[in-house]
Amino acid sequence: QSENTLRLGVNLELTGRLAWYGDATLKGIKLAAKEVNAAGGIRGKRIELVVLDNRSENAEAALAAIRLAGRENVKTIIGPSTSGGVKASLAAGCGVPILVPSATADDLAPKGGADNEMFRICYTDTMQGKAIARFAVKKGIRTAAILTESSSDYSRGMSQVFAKTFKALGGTVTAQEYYASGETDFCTVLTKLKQQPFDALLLPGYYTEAALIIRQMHELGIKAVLLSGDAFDVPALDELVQSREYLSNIYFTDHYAPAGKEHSDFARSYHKAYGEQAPAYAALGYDCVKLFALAVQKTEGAATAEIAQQLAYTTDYSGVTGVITIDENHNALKAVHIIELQNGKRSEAAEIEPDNINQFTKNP
Amino acid sequence: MGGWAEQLINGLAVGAVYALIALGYTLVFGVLRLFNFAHCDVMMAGAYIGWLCAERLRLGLLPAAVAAAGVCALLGLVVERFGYRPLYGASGMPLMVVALGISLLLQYTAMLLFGAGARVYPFGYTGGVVRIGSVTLPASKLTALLLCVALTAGLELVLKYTRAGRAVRAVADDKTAARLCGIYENRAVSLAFVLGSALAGISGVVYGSMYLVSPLMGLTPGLKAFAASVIGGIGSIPGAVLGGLALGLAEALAGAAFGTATKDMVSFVLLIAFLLLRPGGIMNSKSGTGRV
Amino acid sequence: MHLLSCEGITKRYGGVTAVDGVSLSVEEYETLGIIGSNGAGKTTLFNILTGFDRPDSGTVTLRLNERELQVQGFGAFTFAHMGVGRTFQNLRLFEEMTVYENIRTAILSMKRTEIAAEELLKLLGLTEQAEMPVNKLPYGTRKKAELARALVCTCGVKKGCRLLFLDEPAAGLTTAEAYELALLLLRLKKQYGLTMVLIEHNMAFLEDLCSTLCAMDEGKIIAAGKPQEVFSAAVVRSAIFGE
Amino acid sequence: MLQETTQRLNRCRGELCSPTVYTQSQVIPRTRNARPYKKLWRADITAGIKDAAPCSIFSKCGCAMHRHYNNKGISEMKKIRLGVTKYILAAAAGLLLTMLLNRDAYAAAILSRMFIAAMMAAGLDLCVGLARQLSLGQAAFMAAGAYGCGTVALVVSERSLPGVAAGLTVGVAAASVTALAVGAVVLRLKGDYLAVATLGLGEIVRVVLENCAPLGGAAGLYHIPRFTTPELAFAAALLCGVFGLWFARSRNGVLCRAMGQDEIAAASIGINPMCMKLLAFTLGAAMTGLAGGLYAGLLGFISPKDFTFARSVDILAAVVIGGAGTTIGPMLAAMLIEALSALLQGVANIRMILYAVILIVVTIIKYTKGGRRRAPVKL
Amino acid sequence: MLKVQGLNVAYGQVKAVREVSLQLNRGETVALLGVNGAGKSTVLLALAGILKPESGKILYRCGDNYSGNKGNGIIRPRGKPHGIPAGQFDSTSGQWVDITTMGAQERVRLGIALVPEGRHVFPTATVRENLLVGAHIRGDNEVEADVERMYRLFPALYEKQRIPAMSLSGGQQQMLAIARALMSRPRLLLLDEPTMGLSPKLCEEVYRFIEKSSAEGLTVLVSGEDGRSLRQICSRALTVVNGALRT
Ligand SMILES: Nc1ncnc2c1ncn2[C@@H]1O[C@H](COP(=O)(O)OP(=O)(O)OP(=O)(O)O)[C@@H](O)[C@H]1O
Ligand SMILES: Nc1ncnc2c1ncn2[C@@H]1O[C@H](COP(=O)(O)OP(=O)(O)OP(=O)(O)O)[C@@H](O)[C@H]1O
Ligand SMILES: [Mg+2]
Ligand SMILES: [Mg+2]
Repeated sequence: QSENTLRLGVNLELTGRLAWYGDATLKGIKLAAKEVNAAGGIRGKRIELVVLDNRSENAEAALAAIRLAGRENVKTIIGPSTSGGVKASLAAGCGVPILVPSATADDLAPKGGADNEMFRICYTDTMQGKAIARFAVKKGIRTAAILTESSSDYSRGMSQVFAKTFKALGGTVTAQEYYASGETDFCTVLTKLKQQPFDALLLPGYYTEAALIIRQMHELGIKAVLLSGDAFDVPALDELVQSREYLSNIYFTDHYAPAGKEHSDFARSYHKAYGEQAPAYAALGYDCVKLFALAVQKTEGAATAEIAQQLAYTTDYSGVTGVITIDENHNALKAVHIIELQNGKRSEAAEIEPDNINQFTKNP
Repeated sequence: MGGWAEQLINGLAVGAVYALIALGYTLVFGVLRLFNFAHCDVMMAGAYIGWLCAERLRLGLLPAAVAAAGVCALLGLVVERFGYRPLYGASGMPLMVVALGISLLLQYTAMLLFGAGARVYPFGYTGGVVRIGSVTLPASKLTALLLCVALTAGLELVLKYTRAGRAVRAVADDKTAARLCGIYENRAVSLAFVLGSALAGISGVVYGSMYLVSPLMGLTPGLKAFAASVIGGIGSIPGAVLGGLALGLAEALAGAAFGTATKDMVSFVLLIAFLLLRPGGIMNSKSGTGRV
Repeated sequence: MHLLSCEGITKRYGGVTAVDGVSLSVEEYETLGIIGSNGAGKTTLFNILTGFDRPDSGTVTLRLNERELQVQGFGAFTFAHMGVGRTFQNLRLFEEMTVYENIRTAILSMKRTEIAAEELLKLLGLTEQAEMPVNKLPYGTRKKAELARALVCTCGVKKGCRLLFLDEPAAGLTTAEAYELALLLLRLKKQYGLTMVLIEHNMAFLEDLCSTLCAMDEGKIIAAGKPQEVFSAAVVRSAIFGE
Repeated sequence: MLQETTQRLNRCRGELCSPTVYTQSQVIPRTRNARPYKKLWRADITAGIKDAAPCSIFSKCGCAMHRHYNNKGISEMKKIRLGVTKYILAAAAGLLLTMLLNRDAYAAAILSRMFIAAMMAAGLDLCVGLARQLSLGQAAFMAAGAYGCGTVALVVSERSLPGVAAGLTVGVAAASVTALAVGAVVLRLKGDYLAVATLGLGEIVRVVLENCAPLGGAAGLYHIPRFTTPELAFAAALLCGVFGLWFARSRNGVLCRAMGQDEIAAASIGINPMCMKLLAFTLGAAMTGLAGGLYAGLLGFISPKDFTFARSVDILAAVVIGGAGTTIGPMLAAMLIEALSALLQGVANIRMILYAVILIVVTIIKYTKGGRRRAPVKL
Repeated sequence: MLKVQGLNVAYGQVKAVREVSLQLNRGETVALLGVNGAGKSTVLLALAGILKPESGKILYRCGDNYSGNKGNGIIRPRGKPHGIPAGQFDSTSGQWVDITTMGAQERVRLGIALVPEGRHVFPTATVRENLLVGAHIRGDNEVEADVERMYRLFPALYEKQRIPAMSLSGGQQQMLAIARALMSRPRLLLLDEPTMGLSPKLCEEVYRFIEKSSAEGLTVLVSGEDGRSLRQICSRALTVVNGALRT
């Protein structure tokens, strides 16, 4: 029986603080697997998902990765969806390709280089940090304040890159403040920030805290453009902020734009399957499975080493989340989309091609 | 600098929330000598009950709070009866472990029932913003402050000057002697739990309406309130309130002065400083100390 | 030559002055009894003399190896190593250990492994209860166990002062038992050259045992001297016997 | 009988209590006259104590003493000692068998984690079970060990034996030094207050680590060479277990236990309570630090999130369920809990609920069986 | 007033009290003597309902309420005691009630109060609060008057009324324990070594108080060392030897 199936490991945050991200990704993964299997599988083999929960804890993520590779004999592992978990899983060194749907930290893999096990299909913090900084400058923002979640790798990484790029492009960072995860009252920080005027506030953080910060900002009468990263693409954010008028002047980077061509099919089938709009995380999970299927398709016997090789060769794969090219460090070169929120409505404000991100002189 | 006045008021307002939660902590600790780690999860349950009332039943804040208080009181009763009561004979540690177990149980049951994501009370539920001079303050925080003062006074009166209150304290001191005075010690303990849990329910609604509701929402305020109750003088009702306010103030001022990265540390540094320099807390409560 | 002396000891608790400028000294080999009404400050004084409490003012001097040593700031455990053993008014035993283990622990702590715990138990008539957990023993036996443990400190020192402080040793004992205890204390004293200080409310007991008596009231020493003299002093009669 | 006693007493009085002269004053001045019985005392001391007085509690025969000590140890300890060999043999046999049977990476990781948990339980048991100093900040010592070891391992960056040894040594040292520094301050507190203070300390250490850039901040340390094998973890756990048992029997261990039961009584027999507390606290932290080092070597990646209050709670739960003060019990319980957590992986959504229920039920059953439902009346 | 038949009490395996039978009449003061470890405290604890006897029967007849020096009638206890027919509070009922299985709380409501060995005051409550807790079962409005009465009896307590009981000296705590028991206006007072740790002066006062109250109808069972003074105030003495009463 096992000859007729391809075991695909899934190592996601299904409970705990980051459960929403894991859940969304899993939905995309399941959808993709169903589609592949419905289409007759890959060379006649069906994808069999082996899903493990890592409780949003690093150590559990590592253990899950070890279990998937060492005991469940999966061909490839998808996840975890956040950087800490991925780092832990990679550190466990389990010898199976790990497809990373949404972890954006720059230095995920232990060594970098071509022989690491990590294959990332999303952009990195550097890219989105640069992109949002360039976008801000383009919009005429001169001064920015930064509010970072102190215990989040992601938040810190993005803040750093943003600050550097923004300064290089001629902007000034007027204040840098921190908050802790799980905190609920941000009046102290916000009151402090209020003392220095700024045009925009960079808030790279998870949606729970972000929603509260947005609410409290408005309650304190801070009116500034809000910039953020892909963690904002969570429908729950809109819900938690409660008020449409608070959901204005917000720009954040995202993995795909709702209007994209490729993904309209996906959006439709996702809506059919789950009765809701597909968030980017689901799309990323979906792409992971599709990429895996493609790689296996190209191999002879679906050995893990071969799959890894084929994954590394990926060029110009046009997935739901855009055109993916895996570079020599196994990172994806991808366009960064900037989404605008006005009165609770999302629209694409800009799309920045990977080539443009690193070129400081050229306009996006 | 105008910022300081604002920070001061912010601090007090946050402190009021801590104080509200700390009250229940202190009450139960006074009776059982147990740090009821499940307290903040009962609060979480209260927040969810309030949310259900507000979101699903479209009830006002007051009925929601009353419902939450009622359900939490019941929950507290059940927890006490089946979780803690079998262990009164044993030392403190098994009790503490059971408390932690109950805390986990409540958290993850909520996660199963309501999902891991956060929920929010309907917009405008707690009535907009209040302006005091140049300072803007959400009305809910003002409510918390007032509620806190009222509940403290009420609770203090009940414990000090009513027969049942004295019985509760007597049981806290010496169970056998309390029996010899005709006090049904199980009833007294249950009473303390019911009161404490009802308080937790109310604070859950206040907290939830002010911020968010989620299964793990109790963790951070729980630890802070816990620190507050120790800083104020564990076992002392006014102490819990003073401790909460002091903690809120200290956090706000330290955050404003030294950068917000230190804010979290402040509460614990304050906690340890108090323990070492004045173990009785602000109120210098004597519970647990004795003579040679 | 006095073994222990204190000078102007004062201890306040809030508004209460528990001990008020007490000076006294204890001669080597003497047995000093302290009497006083309830709340007179006897236990507080004891606590200060044995290092469990710090006085607000005043000094405690111990003669150790022919040298005078001011000890009022020392930790209680150093007193034990200097040969000061004590018992407590509200018994303080290692509740989860047996009688034997209580004594054994003291021996280990004092590093006097040549003391035979059995002999000590036999001396106090505790042999039968040796293996009983102390929390299951009746009050009197527990008192004896505590005495035995204190004796390890006192008799155990090689170069020390052999001071034994007993806080109400006869409370809760019947008359016969109290006599038994007095006898035992005398024997111990003879055998090991003990110096004893004891608080008691049982006057007959004190009369039999003490060479000196000291009466306290409201934190002050109101009379001191031979038992008969103290008993017959007018201040004592009114303050303690209520006549 | 009363008559007889009184007569004896009077006889003794006659012999012993000779009069002295007093004047009535606050200071009692002494006449410096030689007392008639002084010589007698002296003689008594020299003759009676040093030599074979009939009722002497001093026995000259040292070896008899030692034999005695060995025959009649502290009774609680007797129980443990009886079990030691048995337990260790059983544990060793069982584990070797497991290792032989299960050689895949996952089993190895789970086994290592079980041993690491066991070590931490043994460490906390010294502190909580023996010295009765409730610590809720054990995760901080684990963090100290892990970060200490991790940093060194990163520098050495080899899986060589000396590198690993150096890493673990530094980890243990870091944990011990942390415990010593912290303990000197917080161990002045008693009971619940200590628990609160250690809880606070645990949180402080975590926040400091999160904001400490050289140690990786919130991102943590990664690329640590992964040196921990089940064998190594087993050896370390065995070491901790044996050490724990040995310590509990040693002089200091006995004194620690006594101090835990009653600090004031302990001080009255010459035990320095602070010293004993620090000793137990530091030794416990050292074991936890070793476990932390192995943990770093197992995962190759550590971050402040691994050392939260929840971790401290897990260890405490193991100690309580296993029976505080027995060393072996907590170790076994910790291993069971760890194994259980792995077994429940399959039911992700109700895993924690099951875990919590098991925790509650087991604790209640353990501490109420044998009719201990009610407080034993102590009046 | 009280009949005990063949009482056996054990702590686990240890049989502390064996086949004790005794009878107390209203208004008498009986001493319970015995060497230490004889089982006096155990008997008293069993009578007060803290310890459950293994076998044997305890019968109790509510006489008139002891009413101190005021001469008031019955005080109905607050709270509904389990398992006591309402009529049995009446002085007129005069029936024997089997209280063997009753808890301590119900027995207090029936008028049996124990001053336990080793004080057991409520350490964090003030002296006054201790006294008020002692009157927990009472629903009448003479509690304040009784508090005053206790202060008159033990003036030392009056001075310390606002101080937490834990900072009282040993003897003061003993006074407080006795006073607290009296606050429930018992008809039968069980005293376990009440004079332990009391100075001779206070001993005398306590004894005189016992004498006076028993003259007013209080029944007292007091354990203790058999000093002359105890024998003087007691109408008879029972001696416990090795857990059994010596006849
Ligand atoms: N920790 C404390 N806090 C407040 N007051 C105290 C404290 N310790 C002692 N006191 C007070 O000091 C006084 C002396 O107490 P102490 O225990 O020394 O009396 P005592 O002579 O031993 O009496 P007794 O014979 O009753 O034991 C008492 O009035 C007591 O209330
Ligand atoms: N908690 C207990 N567990 C086991 N045995 C006990 C317990 N308490 C008392 N005993 C035993 O019961 C017997 C009677 O004890 P009890 O305390 O009634 O004596 P007592 O007459 O009051 O003595 P004392 O004068 O010392 O107070 C003793 O032999 C004692 O060993
Ligand atoms: Mg005293
Ligand atoms: Mg007794």
